[in-house]
Amino acid sequence: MNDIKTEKVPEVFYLDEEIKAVKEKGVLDYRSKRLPVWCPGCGYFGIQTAIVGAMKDLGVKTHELVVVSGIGCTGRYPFFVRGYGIHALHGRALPVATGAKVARPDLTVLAVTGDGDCLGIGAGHLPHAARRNVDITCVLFDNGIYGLTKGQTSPTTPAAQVTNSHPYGSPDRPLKPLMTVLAAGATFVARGFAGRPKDLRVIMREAILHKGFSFVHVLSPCVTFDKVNYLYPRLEELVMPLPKRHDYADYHMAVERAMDDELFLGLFYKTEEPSFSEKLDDYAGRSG
Amino acid sequence: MNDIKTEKVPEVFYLDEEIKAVKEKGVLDYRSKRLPVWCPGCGYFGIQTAIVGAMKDLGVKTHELVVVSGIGCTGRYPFFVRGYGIHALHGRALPVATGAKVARPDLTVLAVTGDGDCLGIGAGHLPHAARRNVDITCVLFDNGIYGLTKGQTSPTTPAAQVTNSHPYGSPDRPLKPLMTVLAAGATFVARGFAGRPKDLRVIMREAILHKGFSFVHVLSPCVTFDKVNYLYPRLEELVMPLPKRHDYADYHMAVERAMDDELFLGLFYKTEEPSFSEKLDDYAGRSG
Amino acid sequence: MRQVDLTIEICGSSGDGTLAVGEILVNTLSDLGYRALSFDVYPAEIRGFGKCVAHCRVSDKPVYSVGRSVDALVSLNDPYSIEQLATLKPGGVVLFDSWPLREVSEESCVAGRLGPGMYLYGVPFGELSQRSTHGARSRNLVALGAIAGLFDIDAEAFEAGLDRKFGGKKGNVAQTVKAAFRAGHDYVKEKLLKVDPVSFAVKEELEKKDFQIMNGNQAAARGAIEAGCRFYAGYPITPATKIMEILSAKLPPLGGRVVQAEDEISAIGMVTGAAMMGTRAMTATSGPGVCLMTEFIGYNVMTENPVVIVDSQRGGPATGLPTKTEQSDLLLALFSGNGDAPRIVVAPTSVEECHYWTSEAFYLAEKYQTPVILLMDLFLSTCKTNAVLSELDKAKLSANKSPSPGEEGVGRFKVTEDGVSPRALPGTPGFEWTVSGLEQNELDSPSYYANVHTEMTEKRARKLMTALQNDVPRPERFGAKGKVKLGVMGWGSTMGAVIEAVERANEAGLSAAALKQVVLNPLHVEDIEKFVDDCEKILVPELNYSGQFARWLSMHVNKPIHGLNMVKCSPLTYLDVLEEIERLITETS
Amino acid sequence: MRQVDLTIEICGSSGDGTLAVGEILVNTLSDLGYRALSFDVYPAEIRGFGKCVAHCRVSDKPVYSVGRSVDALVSLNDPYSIEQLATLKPGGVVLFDSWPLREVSEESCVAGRLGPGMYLYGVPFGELSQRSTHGARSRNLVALGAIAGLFDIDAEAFEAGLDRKFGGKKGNVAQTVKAAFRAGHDYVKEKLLKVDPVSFAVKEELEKKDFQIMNGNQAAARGAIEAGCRFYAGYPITPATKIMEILSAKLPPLGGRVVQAEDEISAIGMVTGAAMMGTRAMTATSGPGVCLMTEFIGYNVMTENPVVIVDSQRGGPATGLPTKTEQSDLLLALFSGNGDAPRIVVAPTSVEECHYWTSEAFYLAEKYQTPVILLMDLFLSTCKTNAVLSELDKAKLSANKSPSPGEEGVGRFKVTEDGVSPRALPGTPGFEWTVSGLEQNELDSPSYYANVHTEMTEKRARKLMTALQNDVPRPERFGAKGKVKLGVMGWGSTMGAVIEAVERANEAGLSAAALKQVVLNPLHVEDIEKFVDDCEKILVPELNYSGQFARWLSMHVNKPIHGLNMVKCSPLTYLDVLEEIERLITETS
Ligand SMILES: Cc1ncc(C[n+]2csc(CCOP(=O)(O)OP(=O)(O)O)c2C)c(N)n1
Ligand SMILES: Cc1ncc(C[n+]2csc(CCOP(=O)(O)OP(=O)(O)O)c2C)c(N)n1
Ligand code: SF4
Ligand code: SF4
Ligand SMILES: [Mg+2]
Ligand SMILES: [Mg+2]
Repeated sequence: MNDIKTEKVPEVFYLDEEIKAVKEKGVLDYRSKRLPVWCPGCGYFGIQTAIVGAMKDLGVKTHELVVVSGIGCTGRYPFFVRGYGIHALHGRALPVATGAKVARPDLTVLAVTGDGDCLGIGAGHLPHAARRNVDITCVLFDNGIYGLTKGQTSPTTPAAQVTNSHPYGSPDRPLKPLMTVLAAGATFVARGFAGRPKDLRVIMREAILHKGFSFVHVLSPCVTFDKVNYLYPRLEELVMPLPKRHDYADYHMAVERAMDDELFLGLFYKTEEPSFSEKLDDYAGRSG
Repeated sequence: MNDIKTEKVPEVFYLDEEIKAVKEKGVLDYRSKRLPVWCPGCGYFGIQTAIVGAMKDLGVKTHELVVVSGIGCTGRYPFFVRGYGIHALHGRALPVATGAKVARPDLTVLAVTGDGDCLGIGAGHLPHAARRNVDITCVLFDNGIYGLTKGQTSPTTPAAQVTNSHPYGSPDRPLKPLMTVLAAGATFVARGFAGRPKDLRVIMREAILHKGFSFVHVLSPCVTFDKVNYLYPRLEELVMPLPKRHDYADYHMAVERAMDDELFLGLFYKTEEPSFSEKLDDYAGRSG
Repeated sequence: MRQVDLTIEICGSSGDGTLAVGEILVNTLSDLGYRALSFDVYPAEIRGFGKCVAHCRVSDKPVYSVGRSVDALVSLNDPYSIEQLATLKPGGVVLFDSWPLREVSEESCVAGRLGPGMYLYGVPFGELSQRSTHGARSRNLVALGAIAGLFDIDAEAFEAGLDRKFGGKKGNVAQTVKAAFRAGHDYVKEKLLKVDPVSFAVKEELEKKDFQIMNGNQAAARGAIEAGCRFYAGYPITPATKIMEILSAKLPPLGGRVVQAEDEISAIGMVTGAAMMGTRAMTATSGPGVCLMTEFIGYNVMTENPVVIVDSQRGGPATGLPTKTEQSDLLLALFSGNGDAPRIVVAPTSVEECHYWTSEAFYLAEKYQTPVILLMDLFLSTCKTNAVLSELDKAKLSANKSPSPGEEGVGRFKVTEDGVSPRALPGTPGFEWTVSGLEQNELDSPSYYANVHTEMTEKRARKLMTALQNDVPRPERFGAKGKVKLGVMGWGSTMGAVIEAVERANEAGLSAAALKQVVLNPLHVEDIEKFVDDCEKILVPELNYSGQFARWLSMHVNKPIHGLNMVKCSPLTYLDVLEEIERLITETS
Repeated sequence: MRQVDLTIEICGSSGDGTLAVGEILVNTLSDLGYRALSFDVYPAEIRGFGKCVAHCRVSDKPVYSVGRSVDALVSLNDPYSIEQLATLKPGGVVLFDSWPLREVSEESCVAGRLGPGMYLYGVPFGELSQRSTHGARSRNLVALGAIAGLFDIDAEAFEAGLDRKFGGKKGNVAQTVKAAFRAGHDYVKEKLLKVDPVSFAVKEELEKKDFQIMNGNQAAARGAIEAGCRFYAGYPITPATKIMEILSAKLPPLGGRVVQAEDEISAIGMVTGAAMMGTRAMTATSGPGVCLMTEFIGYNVMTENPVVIVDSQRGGPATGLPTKTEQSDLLLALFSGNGDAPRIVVAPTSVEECHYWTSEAFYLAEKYQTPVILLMDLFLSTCKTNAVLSELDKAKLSANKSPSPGEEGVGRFKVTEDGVSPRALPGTPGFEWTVSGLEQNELDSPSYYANVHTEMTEKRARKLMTALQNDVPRPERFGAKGKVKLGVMGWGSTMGAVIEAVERANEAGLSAAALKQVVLNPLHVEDIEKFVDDCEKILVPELNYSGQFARWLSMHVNKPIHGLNMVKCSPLTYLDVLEEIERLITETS
């Protein structure tokens, strides 16, 4: 039974031609040597592509990048990124990212988190990160399910859906993440779809550039544990861009659209307010 | 130094004439023998009067009443009520109340909680209690300050206010509790003012009657640690009843008014949905 | 002495149906009256790619631990199986696919890696699957047939089992699987010359009992249900999630309720509220979840509230090794929470005991108004065995000390001789109480007085002593009687390996004994002292680094303790312990 | 031997200015070169109503514990003071208000309750206040004057102190307070005939040092600032809140940042993130908060991240007794967190040590990449003393083991001989790492292999052994040398009482010694064993019920330990310990 005493598995490298081609474009600079362990077809690959693309667009330096995550399939993300990575505890990406950013305002800090991670166990931190306006980008990988633990109800699983933890269907009305952060006062609120990595790349770019708390809700299929809800074809039908007339400076309009059962994509809301670090600097100045 | 080895302090009874008079009206049946330890003038006395009044109006039996609280000046509330009282942990009134209600749907369960308790350390539980639509009444005693620990910033303290924990002023934008619960899908949402116990009594009555999660936000002065914000006279000026035309069945309208900086009082929102216990019963039936 | 004691491993890649073979093997052997234990190793990472091993140990007597060395290795994937060769016994058997579907390079073929004295049989699993079922997906069933044929297991019993399992499926699935099975079986019987000694044949008839094939999670869930648990709140976490999933299906029809909470704090909070109402209530989690529950554990000590908490341990610290077994939460279970917060801690040592002790936990919790922590671990949670469950005592279904009529106004924390206060349940008129995490006097008021705090602290400790006297079984001694050279004290899932090691040591003429207790707090200190006095040396083997049980024992015992501490990501085997026993006894003499 | 060792208590109701008298008394005595310690008892409930006691112990030598019996009791409120009489020494002095503002019924007048041999002086505090200040609010200052006059303390020193304190206020406040003071002083000098022996007069000149009057919270905050702590996140909780409040004011001007988090989990999470960036970071809380932090404590062990956590203990379990001191979180500090999670635990024994060891904690945390838990308690946090602070070693301000250039790609968890891995800070090109709560190999990848888990578990333990050798002071022995009848081992805030008790026992001819260590993990086990060998019996006094330090020691020591365990809601006194020393030694002989 002492079968597996010794690790000898070599580090895995991307080697095939296609990937070499990508490398030429520079985005592979933002990937670590580890091959993502996600299931083939998982939406997270699309999100990964988008984020990495945005990094490249912005020319973020890998040593000035801090990626913090919680626990879940989402949580593995920092292992696949080149940069300083913090795979924190379940639900705690935001506090750790906040501490990192306040300590080192010069670094780019990303918090990636799952629907269970962010809205379940981590639900207490989200409104506070938002209202502080900490200058981090929080990316919610929302697959409407607990992936890593193999298919239980998450806070965004639709009511009545049957999951491993609710064999008779979930009794709970799902949360609307955009409403949650808008209610708490987030200054940048957007939604993307893992199946449209190019659009998402643009959103991510804006989100990272935004000075303050930016929140990007990304719809993403879990191809392994969700066979009814966030399927690619179903999502393709459900999502739609925010109407042309949508004014992201209008808070009320943003709230209206976030309330909506339609899954709009795009920038819901954006406003400029001093970031947490700016406010703390300001106080430090006053105190000095 | 072993000065206080033995407790001999007798239990305190309400004895004076005025209170005898109240007793005749029956509401004192809902008070325990313990004299509240709140500071003279604390808004919580007004809330206490309103709750006790509502209990009387509804004829709740004291042995069928379960009052759960967290920690704080608010948290002491169960000690002053006649009924089964649970002074839980800081931030945890809602989970404990949920467990109690699911286990004993026949009892009336009240969760009383402070602004720090409910929106700070307990912030993760609030949206979930709301979206489950657990049939409990959650009363938020909001004094905009941490009372019991002697005057630190709370999640509802206005930005820039100087407190013991923020000598240079709080950097954080306050939360709007009504937005929080509306965003999460609460089915009964109202606001009262400790200075108007009669109106609050009416709200409390409705809230307790409501089948599902009812949330009552009560503005209440901390006369000891807040000398600038929630003062009686200031609140008297700031509060105003919801406009006549307000339609509590209209979710959008409720959200609009909750967003508002005006401190409207009254019933913001109410809708009928199956309560958590009803949903669980339903599933049990289906499963049987 | 056992008539049979064999360990078979089936090793393959995720798509190979490896674990299914193990399952059918155990089921069939169970039907035949064997006692079996199987433990699966599957890939630790998310996607199901990687090595799977079904490890099955089979005997005519009960089996409580995995086999240390393997008698027969069945390879569905040669590169992975080569890694497994390390634990194959000298003289062990390898059965491999001589017609694999994908080409296997010479150096990664298991056949080329055998040690001297090992027996090798090639069976064309792939080919036989193709021929018998017109497809390659039944290689695993061909292998199963080969196992039956080679090791003398009744083929009809397998076929009956396959009928039971696949009979209900549409199409002629059952026919197909049986054809594959038969192909493997017959090939072996007809084509191979058996030269190895591995055989399941028995001389004495095996006693067929009412076996229930289950793992520890299933056993615990069943114990809870039978003990009248009617409220469960939990949050998913490996390896405890299954308990919630089972109860979500089974409790509602019984009038019970299951709530998936938003986190572990909420889960234990809900359980706390439900238990305060008088409903038997439980949560199950693993180490990281227990960390989040510790404030509430202390709260339930303070409010004297009966909650049951299962901690299925996994490798730590922190998120640690979620898919590897370990016994490193003992000190957490004993000491978590601020202040002096005594609680009952129970560590079942087998699947059967997961059933019995989960049920007993509810009784103890209710009777003594205290949290009870059940320490399981990944191994116990997930290992399957054909268990013989004990009958539960119906009298224990209701154990609350209700106050007598006339006692109205008694308060919740009356100081009593046995430490247990009368406890009215909400809904009872005249007994309204208020409980709090603050220290309270007998009239429920918060109190900051030395006499009250002392009295109540004593009371909370005293009732556990009452429990010890009335309801905690005395430790059980195994192995040699009287004075011995070495005493071995184990706990939890590794106890089985300890007892077996001691028995084998005795057979080998070594003077050793073992002491077992399932309740780890409160402890029968006098019995332990007596045992320790009987032993020249003391050994405590456990799957953790810091010697947690040894540390706990050393608080009660004034003799140096030798620890055998392993954090090896796999279960303890009797041989691990036996080697240490030999070493320590040899040193002595 | 001490020239002076007096304990004075001023007792009143909340509005009486009781605690202010204590404060001025200590400040003045400090100016005069006395060493003083004051500990206030105030109402436990919310509203400020109720009994206040300012307890001041004064000597010519350093004082580390409260006085067991009181030499002089000054009553500003007779009913409350009657309760305090219980601890007045036979032959003690009572100074009461013979002209109180509210009528005091005969039976609740302190004068009527005196025991035989006590000295009673009445001074019309109320009247003198009225006369000297045209108001009654200065009764407390009249009492202060009376204290000065009766017990021979230099009145001018008081007046200088009053000038300093009130001189800045508008109006002639300083004049008024001095008038009240003078009135009390002169009344005593002129009207009273002193018959009692209580006096502060000293023969040998007192050495005036650079005293800093502060409590443990202030000292810890100062230690943190001086050690370069530049990030603090916290959540209010008695008795630790003040640390956050002090740092909120003081860190920003130094470029530091303070965040009030939404709860303790977030607080430690933020501290974790900041520390990972290389910023020295801390949080402070009490037991219930530590409970919520335990998952992160384990996480910081696993990620080898330097965080400093102050636990100012209070009565437990659960919410417990928030305003009463206790030492019952030791096992929590040592063992919280799942899995094997070793960390450094430090328990300062005095206000000075709160300063020194908080600063040292940052050094140890950074150098050994580990969480450090500082165990203070309500007593240490809130007792004021005129401390003599030690100079901190500037060299310790930077202790990170940075990787060398050329080591790029080294990973975060390189296995080294001393157990400490090179640690690049974010922002450094070429050293990008990823840390995780999962077990990781040397290349930062998650690993589930026995060799990696074992190696890393050993490494995490090994570096604490390195710390022990290089940076943990050896235990210090007090009292009789060589073999003794009784050895006393204490820890934390009660160590002062232990040492004093041992010294007094020696003076009384009893053979006793004490051993002190401030770092409770890792322990210098050999030194402890040696001490234990020197002692016939071992006594461990502590303010908890279960004997937590005794339990911890018993894991390292094979001798029975006698516990003196009190949960009495107030600090330990040397007399508590001395009595037990006497009992145990008498038993022996
Ligand atoms: C404290 C704690 N509780 C529970 C877990 C188990 N756990 C790991 S991931 C996870 C849920 C992940 O769901 P989500 O955040 O939606 O991420 P996904 O896997 O879907 O990407 C849970 C419950 C844990 N690691 N720690
Ligand atoms: C886990 C934990 N953290 C902190 C505390 C300390 N604490 C007690 S009450 C309180 C805040 C109370 O504020 P709020 O909820 O607004 O109630 P209020 O006193 O204002 O009524 C805090 C921080 C605690 N008891 N437990
Ligand atoms: S389990 Fe679901 S979320 Fe996780 S990697 Fe697989 S597809 Fe993606
Ligand atoms: S401190 Fe404030 S909230 Fe608390 S009882 Fe006093 S007035 Fe009320
Ligand atoms: Mg998810
Ligand atoms: Mg408040």
